[in-house]
Amino acid sequence: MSALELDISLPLIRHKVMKLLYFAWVRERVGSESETRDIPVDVTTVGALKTWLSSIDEGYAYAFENPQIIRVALDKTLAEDDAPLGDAQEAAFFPPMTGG
Amino acid sequence: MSALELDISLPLIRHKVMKLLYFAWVRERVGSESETRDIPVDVTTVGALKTWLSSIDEGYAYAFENPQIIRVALDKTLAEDDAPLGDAQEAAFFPPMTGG
Amino acid sequence: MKIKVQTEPFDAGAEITALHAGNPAIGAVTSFTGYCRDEGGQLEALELEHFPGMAESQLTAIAQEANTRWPLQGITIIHRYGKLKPGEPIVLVVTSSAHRRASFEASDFLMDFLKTKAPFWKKEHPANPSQEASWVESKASDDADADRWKR
Amino acid sequence: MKIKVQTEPFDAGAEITALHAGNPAIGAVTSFTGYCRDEGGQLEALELEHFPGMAESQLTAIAQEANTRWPLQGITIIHRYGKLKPGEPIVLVVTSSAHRRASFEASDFLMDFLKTKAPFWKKEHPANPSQEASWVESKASDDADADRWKR
Repeated sequence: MSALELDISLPLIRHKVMKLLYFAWVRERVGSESETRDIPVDVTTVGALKTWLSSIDEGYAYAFENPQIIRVALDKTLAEDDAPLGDAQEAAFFPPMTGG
Repeated sequence: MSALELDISLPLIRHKVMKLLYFAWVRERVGSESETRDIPVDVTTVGALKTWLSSIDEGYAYAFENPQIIRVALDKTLAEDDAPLGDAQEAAFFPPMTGG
Repeated sequence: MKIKVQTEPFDAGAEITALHAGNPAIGAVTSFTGYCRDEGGQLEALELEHFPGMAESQLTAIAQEANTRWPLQGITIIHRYGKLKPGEPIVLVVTSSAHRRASFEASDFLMDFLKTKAPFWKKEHPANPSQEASWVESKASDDADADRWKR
Repeated sequence: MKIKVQTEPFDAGAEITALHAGNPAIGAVTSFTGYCRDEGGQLEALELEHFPGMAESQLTAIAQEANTRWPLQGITIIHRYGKLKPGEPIVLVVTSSAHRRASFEASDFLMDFLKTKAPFWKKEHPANPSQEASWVESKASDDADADRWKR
Protein backbone atom coordinates (compact mmCIF):
# COMPACT_ATOMS: atom_id res chain seq x y z
CA MET A 1 0.00 0.00 0.00
CA SER A 2 1.42 3.35 -1.05
CA ALA A 3 -0.18 5.30 1.85
CA LEU A 4 1.61 3.09 4.43
CA GLU A 5 4.95 3.46 2.66
CA LEU A 6 4.55 7.25 2.78
CA ASP A 7 3.79 7.16 6.53
CA ILE A 8 6.92 5.19 7.25
CA SER A 9 9.22 7.47 5.30
CA LEU A 10 7.78 10.76 6.58
CA PRO A 11 9.76 10.94 9.85
CA LEU A 12 12.97 10.55 7.85
CA ILE A 13 12.42 13.65 5.75
CA ARG A 14 10.58 15.96 8.17
CA HIS A 15 13.72 17.14 10.00
CA LYS A 16 17.45 16.75 10.11
CA VAL A 17 19.63 16.41 13.21
CA MET A 18 22.43 18.95 13.59
CA LYS A 19 24.99 19.71 16.22
CA LEU A 20 24.87 23.43 17.06
CA LEU A 21 27.77 25.33 18.64
CA TYR A 22 27.77 28.84 20.07
CA PHE A 23 30.76 31.04 20.89
CA ALA A 24 31.52 34.28 22.76
CA TRP A 25 28.46 36.47 23.42
CA VAL A 26 26.25 34.31 21.21
CA ARG A 27 27.03 31.45 23.61
CA GLU A 28 26.31 33.65 26.64
CA ARG A 29 22.98 34.87 25.25
CA VAL A 30 21.82 31.43 24.09
CA GLY A 31 22.94 30.01 27.44
CA SER A 32 24.58 26.95 25.89
CA GLU A 33 27.84 26.16 24.17
CA SER A 34 26.68 23.04 22.35
CA GLU A 35 23.44 21.21 21.67
CA THR A 36 21.89 18.77 19.22
CA ARG A 37 18.61 19.79 17.60
CA ASP A 38 16.14 18.47 15.06
CA ILE A 39 16.04 21.04 12.30
CA PRO A 40 12.72 21.28 10.34
CA VAL A 41 13.08 20.11 6.77
CA ASP A 42 11.96 23.48 5.39
CA VAL A 43 14.93 25.19 7.05
CA THR A 44 17.36 24.77 4.16
CA THR A 45 19.79 27.70 4.37
CA VAL A 46 22.09 29.29 6.92
CA GLY A 47 19.88 32.40 7.00
CA ALA A 48 16.72 30.33 7.56
CA LEU A 49 18.46 28.47 10.39
CA LYS A 50 19.26 31.78 12.12
CA THR A 51 15.61 32.85 11.80
CA TRP A 52 14.34 29.52 13.11
CA LEU A 53 16.75 29.59 16.09
CA SER A 54 15.73 33.14 17.03
CA SER A 55 12.17 31.87 17.57
CA ILE A 56 13.15 29.29 20.21
CA ASP A 57 13.09 31.58 23.23
CA GLU A 58 14.11 35.00 24.52
CA GLY A 59 17.79 34.05 24.85
CA TYR A 60 18.01 32.90 21.22
CA ALA A 61 16.00 35.95 20.11
CA TYR A 62 18.52 38.20 21.91
CA ALA A 63 21.51 36.32 20.45
CA PHE A 64 20.11 36.64 16.91
CA GLU A 65 18.54 40.10 17.20
CA ASN A 66 20.94 41.36 14.51
CA PRO A 67 21.19 38.18 12.45
CA GLN A 68 23.34 39.77 9.74
CA ILE A 69 26.29 40.23 12.14
CA ILE A 70 26.27 36.61 13.33
CA ARG A 71 28.91 34.57 11.53
CA VAL A 72 28.20 30.89 10.77
CA ALA A 73 30.49 27.95 10.09
CA LEU A 74 29.09 24.72 8.60
CA ASP A 75 31.36 21.82 9.52
CA LYS A 76 34.04 24.40 10.49
CA THR A 77 33.90 26.30 7.19
CA LEU A 78 32.52 29.85 7.04
CA ALA A 79 29.17 30.03 5.22
CA GLU A 80 27.06 32.99 4.07
CA ASP A 81 23.32 33.34 4.82
CA ASP A 82 22.32 32.03 1.40
CA ALA A 83 24.47 28.89 1.71
CA PRO A 84 22.42 25.64 1.74
CA LEU A 85 22.72 23.53 4.89
CA GLY A 86 23.16 20.52 2.60
CA ASP A 87 24.37 17.54 4.57
CA ALA A 88 26.36 19.57 7.11
CA GLN A 89 26.51 17.81 10.49
CA GLU A 90 27.45 20.87 12.53
CA ALA A 91 26.65 24.59 12.51
CA ALA A 92 28.55 27.08 14.68
CA PHE A 93 27.33 30.60 15.45
CA PHE A 94 29.56 33.43 16.67
CA PRO A 95 30.19 37.19 16.57
CA PRO A 96 32.74 38.75 14.21
CA MET A 97 36.15 37.37 15.10
CA THR A 98 38.55 39.44 17.21
CA GLY A 99 41.70 37.32 17.42
CA GLY A 100 45.28 38.27 16.72
CA MET B 1 103.49 97.37 4.30
CA SER B 2 100.44 95.98 2.62
CA ALA B 3 102.39 93.89 0.03
CA LEU B 4 104.14 91.99 2.80
CA GLU B 5 100.89 91.40 4.64
CA LEU B 6 99.43 89.96 1.41
CA ASP B 7 102.41 87.61 0.93
CA ILE B 8 102.07 86.26 4.43
CA SER B 9 98.34 85.61 4.11
CA LEU B 10 98.48 84.01 0.63
CA PRO B 11 99.43 80.46 1.71
CA LEU B 12 96.44 80.47 4.05
CA ILE B 13 93.90 80.98 1.30
CA ARG B 14 95.51 79.10 -1.64
CA HIS B 15 94.33 75.64 -0.46
CA LYS B 16 92.51 73.89 2.31
CA VAL B 17 93.54 70.70 4.09
CA MET B 18 91.01 67.88 4.08
CA LYS B 19 90.97 64.33 5.30
CA LEU B 20 89.85 62.04 2.47
CA LEU B 21 88.36 58.58 3.06
CA TYR B 22 87.65 55.86 0.49
CA PHE B 23 85.47 52.78 0.87
CA ALA B 24 84.76 49.51 -0.96
CA TRP B 25 85.88 49.47 -4.62
CA VAL B 26 86.67 53.21 -4.55
CA ARG B 27 89.20 52.39 -1.82
CA GLU B 28 90.61 49.49 -3.85
CA ARG B 29 90.98 51.56 -7.03
CA VAL B 30 92.49 54.59 -5.28
CA GLY B 31 94.80 52.26 -3.36
CA SER B 32 94.30 54.04 -0.05
CA GLU B 33 91.65 54.09 2.65
CA SER B 34 92.58 57.45 4.12
CA GLU B 35 94.82 60.39 3.32
CA THR B 36 95.20 64.09 4.04
CA ARG B 37 95.45 66.40 1.04
CA ASP B 38 95.79 70.09 0.27
CA ILE B 39 92.73 70.95 -1.79
CA PRO B 40 93.17 73.91 -4.21
CA VAL B 41 91.13 76.91 -3.21
CA ASP B 42 89.23 76.93 -6.52
CA VAL B 43 87.83 73.44 -5.78
CA THR B 44 84.73 74.57 -3.92
CA THR B 45 82.11 71.86 -4.49
CA VAL B 46 81.75 68.10 -4.07
CA GLY B 47 81.58 67.69 -7.85
CA ALA B 48 84.72 69.77 -8.39
CA LEU B 49 86.53 67.71 -5.75
CA LYS B 50 85.68 64.49 -7.63
CA THR B 51 87.01 66.02 -10.89
CA TRP B 52 90.19 67.21 -9.20
CA LEU B 53 90.81 63.81 -7.54
CA SER B 54 90.32 61.97 -10.85
CA SER B 55 93.31 63.90 -12.27
CA ILE B 56 95.77 62.68 -9.58
CA ASP B 57 96.77 59.41 -11.24
CA GLU B 58 95.42 56.37 -13.06
CA GLY B 59 94.01 54.78 -9.90
CA TYR B 60 92.01 57.89 -9.02
CA ALA B 61 90.93 58.24 -12.65
CA TYR B 62 89.65 54.64 -12.58
CA ALA B 63 87.87 55.14 -9.24
CA PHE B 64 86.11 58.27 -10.52
CA GLU B 65 85.56 57.19 -14.14
CA ASN B 66 81.79 57.42 -13.56
CA PRO B 67 81.77 60.31 -11.09
CA GLN B 68 77.98 60.52 -10.92
CA ILE B 69 77.71 57.09 -9.23
CA ILE B 70 80.26 57.93 -6.50
CA ARG B 71 78.53 58.94 -3.26
CA VAL B 72 80.17 61.56 -1.05
CA ALA B 73 79.82 62.34 2.64
CA LEU B 74 81.14 65.61 4.07
CA ASP B 75 81.86 65.19 7.78
CA LYS B 76 79.77 61.97 7.68
CA THR B 77 76.72 63.57 6.07
CA LEU B 78 75.71 62.69 2.49
CA ALA B 79 76.27 65.57 0.06
CA GLU B 80 75.28 66.06 -3.59
CA ASP B 81 77.71 67.16 -6.30
CA ASP B 82 76.61 70.79 -6.11
CA ALA B 83 77.11 70.99 -2.34
CA PRO B 84 79.83 73.49 -1.29
CA LEU B 85 82.79 72.02 0.58
CA GLY B 86 82.43 74.88 3.05
CA ASP B 87 84.51 74.24 6.14
CA ALA B 88 84.13 70.45 6.03
CA GLN B 89 87.17 68.72 7.55
CA GLU B 90 86.55 65.32 5.97
CA ALA B 91 85.23 63.97 2.67
CA ALA B 92 84.42 60.30 2.16
CA PHE B 93 83.94 58.65 -1.25
CA PHE B 94 82.17 55.36 -1.84
CA PRO B 95 79.96 53.36 -4.22
CA PRO B 96 76.17 53.14 -3.76
CA MET B 97 75.49 51.45 -0.42
CA THR B 98 74.59 47.77 -0.28
CA GLY B 99 73.98 47.06 3.39
CA GLY B 100 71.02 45.40 5.05
CA MET C 1 54.32 25.15 7.92
CA LYS C 2 53.79 25.10 11.69
CA ILE C 3 50.37 26.03 13.12
CA LYS C 4 49.75 25.88 16.87
CA VAL C 5 46.78 26.88 19.02
CA GLN C 6 47.80 26.63 22.66
CA THR C 7 47.49 28.07 26.17
CA GLU C 8 51.26 28.09 26.85
CA PRO C 9 53.48 31.10 26.09
CA PHE C 10 55.80 30.87 23.08
CA ASP C 11 59.39 31.90 22.43
CA ALA C 12 59.60 34.18 19.40
CA GLY C 13 63.39 33.92 19.21
CA ALA C 14 63.31 30.12 19.21
CA GLU C 15 60.67 30.12 16.45
CA ILE C 16 62.72 32.54 14.31
CA THR C 17 65.81 30.36 14.78
CA ALA C 18 63.86 27.18 14.00
CA LEU C 19 62.34 28.61 10.82
CA HIS C 20 65.77 29.62 9.54
CA ALA C 21 67.78 26.62 10.75
CA GLY C 22 69.52 24.59 8.08
CA ASN C 23 68.10 26.54 5.14
CA PRO C 24 70.80 28.85 3.71
CA ALA C 25 68.44 29.85 0.86
CA ILE C 26 66.62 32.05 3.40
CA GLY C 27 67.71 35.69 3.32
CA ALA C 28 64.85 37.21 5.30
CA VAL C 29 62.80 36.30 8.36
CA THR C 30 60.02 38.59 9.60
CA SER C 31 58.27 38.04 12.91
CA PHE C 32 55.23 39.67 14.42
CA THR C 33 54.32 39.28 18.08
CA GLY C 34 51.00 40.60 19.40
CA TYR C 35 50.87 41.35 23.14
CA CYS C 36 48.11 41.98 25.65
CA ARG C 37 48.15 45.72 26.46
CA ASP C 38 47.21 47.10 29.87
CA GLU C 39 45.07 49.88 28.32
CA GLY C 40 46.57 52.46 30.65
CA GLY C 41 46.00 50.30 33.70
CA GLN C 42 42.30 49.73 32.87
CA LEU C 43 42.74 46.04 32.00
CA GLU C 44 43.09 43.19 34.48
CA ALA C 45 43.14 40.37 31.91
CA LEU C 46 42.16 39.39 28.41
CA GLU C 47 40.20 36.15 27.99
CA LEU C 48 40.61 34.48 24.61
CA GLU C 49 37.94 32.03 23.50
CA HIS C 50 38.43 29.95 20.37
CA PHE C 51 36.67 27.34 18.25
CA PRO C 52 38.86 24.22 18.57
CA GLY C 53 39.47 22.51 15.27
CA MET C 54 38.24 25.40 13.17
CA ALA C 55 40.90 27.72 14.63
CA GLU C 56 43.63 25.37 13.39
CA SER C 57 41.96 24.75 10.02
CA GLN C 58 41.41 28.46 9.36
CA LEU C 59 44.99 29.35 10.31
CA THR C 60 46.20 26.57 7.99
CA ALA C 61 44.01 27.87 5.15
CA ILE C 62 45.31 31.42 5.64
CA ALA C 63 48.91 30.16 5.64
CA GLN C 64 48.25 28.16 2.45
CA GLU C 65 46.85 31.29 0.81
CA ALA C 66 50.02 33.20 1.79
CA ASN C 67 52.10 30.41 0.23
CA THR C 68 50.28 30.81 -3.08
CA ARG C 69 50.83 34.58 -3.07
CA TRP C 70 54.51 34.81 -2.07
CA PRO C 71 57.59 32.61 -2.60
CA LEU C 72 58.00 31.68 1.07
CA GLN C 73 60.43 29.21 2.61
CA GLY C 74 58.39 28.74 5.78
CA ILE C 75 55.49 29.96 7.95
CA THR C 76 54.96 29.61 11.70
CA ILE C 77 51.73 30.74 13.39
CA ILE C 78 51.11 30.34 17.12
CA HIS C 79 47.90 31.67 18.71
CA ARG C 80 47.20 31.39 22.42
CA TYR C 81 43.84 31.12 24.15
CA GLY C 82 42.71 31.31 27.77
CA LYS C 83 43.18 34.14 30.24
CA LEU C 84 46.18 36.38 29.55
CA LYS C 85 47.60 39.20 31.66
CA PRO C 86 48.83 42.54 30.28
CA GLY C 87 52.34 42.10 28.87
CA GLU C 88 51.75 38.48 27.87
CA PRO C 89 52.22 37.48 24.21
CA ILE C 90 49.02 36.47 22.37
CA VAL C 91 50.00 35.66 18.81
CA LEU C 92 53.15 35.01 16.79
CA VAL C 93 53.57 34.99 13.02
CA VAL C 94 56.97 34.22 11.47
CA THR C 95 57.67 33.99 7.73
CA SER C 96 60.88 33.30 5.85
CA SER C 97 61.84 33.94 2.25
CA ALA C 98 64.88 34.52 0.05
CA HIS C 99 64.12 38.26 -0.04
CA ARG C 100 62.66 40.76 2.40
CA ARG C 101 59.64 42.04 0.43
CA ALA C 102 57.90 38.61 0.36
CA SER C 103 58.61 38.02 4.02
CA PHE C 104 57.28 41.44 5.12
CA GLU C 105 54.16 41.32 2.98
CA ALA C 106 53.28 37.75 3.93
CA SER C 107 53.52 38.49 7.69
CA ASP C 108 51.40 41.60 7.27
CA PHE C 109 48.83 39.62 5.23
CA LEU C 110 48.73 36.75 7.75
CA MET C 111 48.04 39.13 10.65
CA ASP C 112 45.29 40.96 8.77
CA PHE C 113 43.55 37.73 7.81
CA LEU C 114 44.04 36.11 11.17
CA LYS C 115 42.24 39.08 12.80
CA THR C 116 39.15 38.74 10.64
CA LYS C 117 39.05 35.05 9.61
CA ALA C 118 40.33 32.97 12.53
CA PRO C 119 37.71 32.03 15.16
CA PHE C 120 39.06 33.72 18.28
CA TRP C 121 37.17 36.18 20.48
CA LYS C 122 38.54 38.49 23.16
CA LYS C 123 36.79 39.39 26.40
CA GLU C 124 38.22 42.21 28.48
CA HIS C 125 38.23 41.89 32.24
CA PRO C 126 38.56 45.42 33.64
CA ALA C 127 40.92 46.26 36.51
CA ASN C 128 38.01 48.00 38.28
CA PRO C 129 36.00 45.15 39.88
CA SER C 130 32.79 47.19 39.78
CA GLN C 131 32.88 47.12 35.96
CA GLU C 132 31.64 44.11 34.01
CA ALA C 133 33.77 42.10 31.62
CA SER C 134 32.94 42.89 28.00
CA TRP C 135 33.54 41.34 24.61
CA VAL C 136 35.90 43.24 22.32
CA GLU C 137 34.04 44.49 19.25
CA SER C 138 35.48 43.84 15.83
CA LYS C 139 37.03 46.94 14.30
CA ALA C 140 36.11 48.39 10.92
CA SER C 141 39.83 49.15 10.52
CA ASP C 142 40.60 45.41 10.70
CA ASP C 143 38.15 44.74 7.85
CA ALA C 144 39.72 47.60 5.89
CA ASP C 145 43.19 46.13 6.51
CA ALA C 146 42.05 42.72 5.25
CA ASP C 147 40.43 44.33 2.20
CA ARG C 148 43.86 45.64 1.13
CA TRP C 149 44.72 42.10 0.02
CA LYS C 150 41.58 41.44 -2.04
CA ARG C 151 42.09 40.26 -5.60
CA MET D 1 66.32 53.69 20.61
CA LYS D 2 69.16 51.17 20.38
CA ILE D 3 71.59 51.33 17.45
CA LYS D 4 74.55 48.94 17.26
CA VAL D 5 77.18 48.30 14.60
CA GLN D 6 79.18 45.26 15.59
CA THR D 7 81.01 42.14 14.42
CA GLU D 8 79.37 39.78 16.95
CA PRO D 9 76.14 37.87 16.18
CA PHE D 10 72.92 39.08 17.80
CA ASP D 11 69.97 37.32 19.44
CA ALA D 12 66.71 38.39 17.77
CA GLY D 13 64.57 36.83 20.51
CA ALA D 14 66.46 38.65 23.27
CA GLU D 15 66.08 41.97 21.42
CA ILE D 16 62.32 41.42 20.94
CA THR D 17 61.96 40.61 24.64
CA ALA D 18 64.09 43.62 25.67
CA LEU D 19 62.10 46.03 23.49
CA HIS D 20 58.81 44.84 25.00
CA ALA D 21 59.96 44.39 28.61
CA GLY D 22 58.18 46.50 31.18
CA ASN D 23 56.06 48.44 28.70
CA PRO D 24 52.47 47.13 28.76
CA ALA D 25 51.40 49.89 26.35
CA ILE D 26 53.05 47.84 23.57
CA GLY D 27 50.64 45.68 21.61
CA ALA D 28 52.83 44.86 18.62
CA VAL D 29 56.48 44.01 18.01
CA THR D 30 57.77 43.36 14.48
CA SER D 31 61.25 42.02 13.82
CA PHE D 32 63.18 41.60 10.63
CA THR D 33 66.35 39.52 10.42
CA GLY D 34 68.46 39.55 7.27
CA TYR D 35 70.71 36.50 6.73
CA CYS D 36 73.65 35.68 4.49
CA ARG D 37 72.37 33.30 1.77
CA ASP D 38 74.55 30.60 0.22
CA GLU D 39 73.37 31.48 -3.32
CA GLY D 40 72.87 27.83 -4.16
CA GLY D 41 76.30 26.86 -2.86
CA GLN D 42 78.09 29.55 -4.93
CA LEU D 43 79.02 31.69 -1.92
CA GLU D 44 81.87 31.05 0.50
CA ALA D 45 81.45 34.23 2.56
CA LEU D 46 80.11 37.77 2.52
CA GLU D 47 82.48 40.54 3.61
CA LEU D 48 80.79 43.62 5.01
CA GLU D 49 82.71 46.88 5.02
CA HIS D 50 81.32 49.94 6.79
CA PHE D 51 82.12 53.59 7.48
CA PRO D 52 82.61 53.73 11.28
CA GLY D 53 80.86 56.67 12.87
CA MET D 54 78.76 57.47 9.82
CA ALA D 55 77.13 54.01 9.90
CA GLU D 56 75.87 54.70 13.43
CA SER D 57 74.84 58.28 12.68
CA GLN D 58 72.95 57.30 9.52
CA LEU D 59 71.12 54.45 11.29
CA THR D 60 70.22 56.87 14.08
CA ALA D 61 68.92 59.43 11.57
CA ILE D 62 66.81 56.76 9.82
CA ALA D 63 65.39 55.61 13.16
CA GLN D 64 64.57 59.22 14.11
CA GLU D 65 62.76 59.65 10.79
CA ALA D 66 60.71 56.49 11.54
CA ASN D 67 59.84 57.95 14.95
CA THR D 68 58.45 61.09 13.33
CA ARG D 69 56.33 59.04 10.90
CA TRP D 70 54.83 56.42 13.23
CA PRO D 71 53.81 56.36 16.91
CA LEU D 72 56.49 53.89 17.99
CA GLN D 73 57.35 52.74 21.49
CA GLY D 74 60.85 51.59 20.57
CA ILE D 75 63.35 50.82 17.80
CA THR D 76 66.35 48.48 17.81
CA ILE D 77 68.76 48.26 14.87
CA ILE D 78 71.81 45.99 14.86
CA HIS D 79 74.03 45.74 11.79
CA ARG D 80 77.06 43.48 11.64
CA TYR D 81 80.25 43.97 9.65
CA GLY D 82 83.23 41.75 8.88
CA LYS D 83 83.30 38.36 7.15
CA LEU D 84 80.05 36.38 7.47
CA LYS D 85 79.33 32.81 6.40
CA PRO D 86 76.09 31.65 4.71
CA GLY D 87 73.39 31.20 7.34
CA GLU D 88 74.76 33.92 9.61
CA PRO D 89 72.52 36.87 10.53
CA ILE D 90 73.58 40.24 9.09
CA VAL D 91 71.01 42.78 10.23
CA LEU D 92 68.19 43.05 12.75
CA VAL D 93 65.43 45.64 12.93
CA VAL D 94 62.84 45.51 15.74
CA THR D 95 60.06 48.04 16.27
CA SER D 96 57.31 48.21 18.87
CA SER D 97 54.04 50.11 18.93
CA ALA D 98 50.58 50.00 20.46
CA HIS D 99 49.16 48.68 17.17
CA ARG D 100 50.41 46.41 14.43
CA ARG D 101 50.17 48.71 11.40
CA ALA D 102 52.73 51.22 12.76
CA SER D 103 55.08 48.43 13.78
CA PHE D 104 54.92 46.66 10.40
CA GLU D 105 55.29 49.80 8.32
CA ALA D 106 58.14 51.20 10.42
CA SER D 107 60.18 47.97 10.14
CA ASP D 108 59.60 47.83 6.40
CA PHE D 109 60.61 51.51 6.08
CA LEU D 110 63.74 51.05 8.22
CA MET D 111 64.94 48.12 6.09
CA ASP D 112 64.35 49.99 2.82
CA PHE D 113 66.22 53.06 4.04
CA LEU D 114 69.00 51.11 5.67
CA LYS D 115 69.68 49.38 2.31
CA THR D 116 70.12 52.64 0.42
CA LYS D 117 71.25 55.19 3.07
CA ALA D 118 73.51 53.37 5.56
CA PRO D 119 77.20 53.16 4.59
CA PHE D 120 77.75 49.41 4.34
CA TRP D 121 79.13 47.54 1.32
CA LYS D 122 79.06 43.82 0.61
CA LYS D 123 81.80 41.85 -1.12
CA GLU D 124 81.03 38.30 -2.20
CA HIS D 125 83.73 35.66 -1.85
CA PRO D 126 82.80 32.80 -4.20
CA ALA D 127 83.01 29.16 -3.16
CA ASN D 128 84.97 28.45 -6.34
CA PRO D 129 88.55 29.58 -5.51
CA SER D 130 89.33 30.26 -9.18
CA GLN D 131 86.74 33.07 -9.19
CA GLU D 132 87.58 36.52 -7.84
CA ALA D 133 85.72 38.19 -5.00
CA SER D 134 83.37 40.90 -6.27
CA TRP D 135 81.47 43.84 -4.81
CA VAL D 136 77.70 43.49 -4.73
CA GLU D 137 76.10 46.08 -7.00
CA SER D 138 73.28 48.21 -5.67
CA LYS D 139 69.89 47.12 -6.98
CA ALA D 140 67.43 49.37 -8.78
CA SER D 141 64.70 47.49 -6.87
CA ASP D 142 66.18 48.74 -3.58
CA ASP D 143 65.96 52.34 -4.80
CA ALA D 144 62.40 51.69 -5.93
CA ASP D 145 61.56 50.24 -2.50
CA ALA D 146 62.98 53.32 -0.77
CA ASP D 147 61.07 55.60 -3.15
CA ARG D 148 57.79 54.12 -1.87
CA TRP D 149 58.24 56.20 1.30
CA LYS D 150 58.95 59.55 -0.38
CA ARG D 151 56.82 62.47 0.70
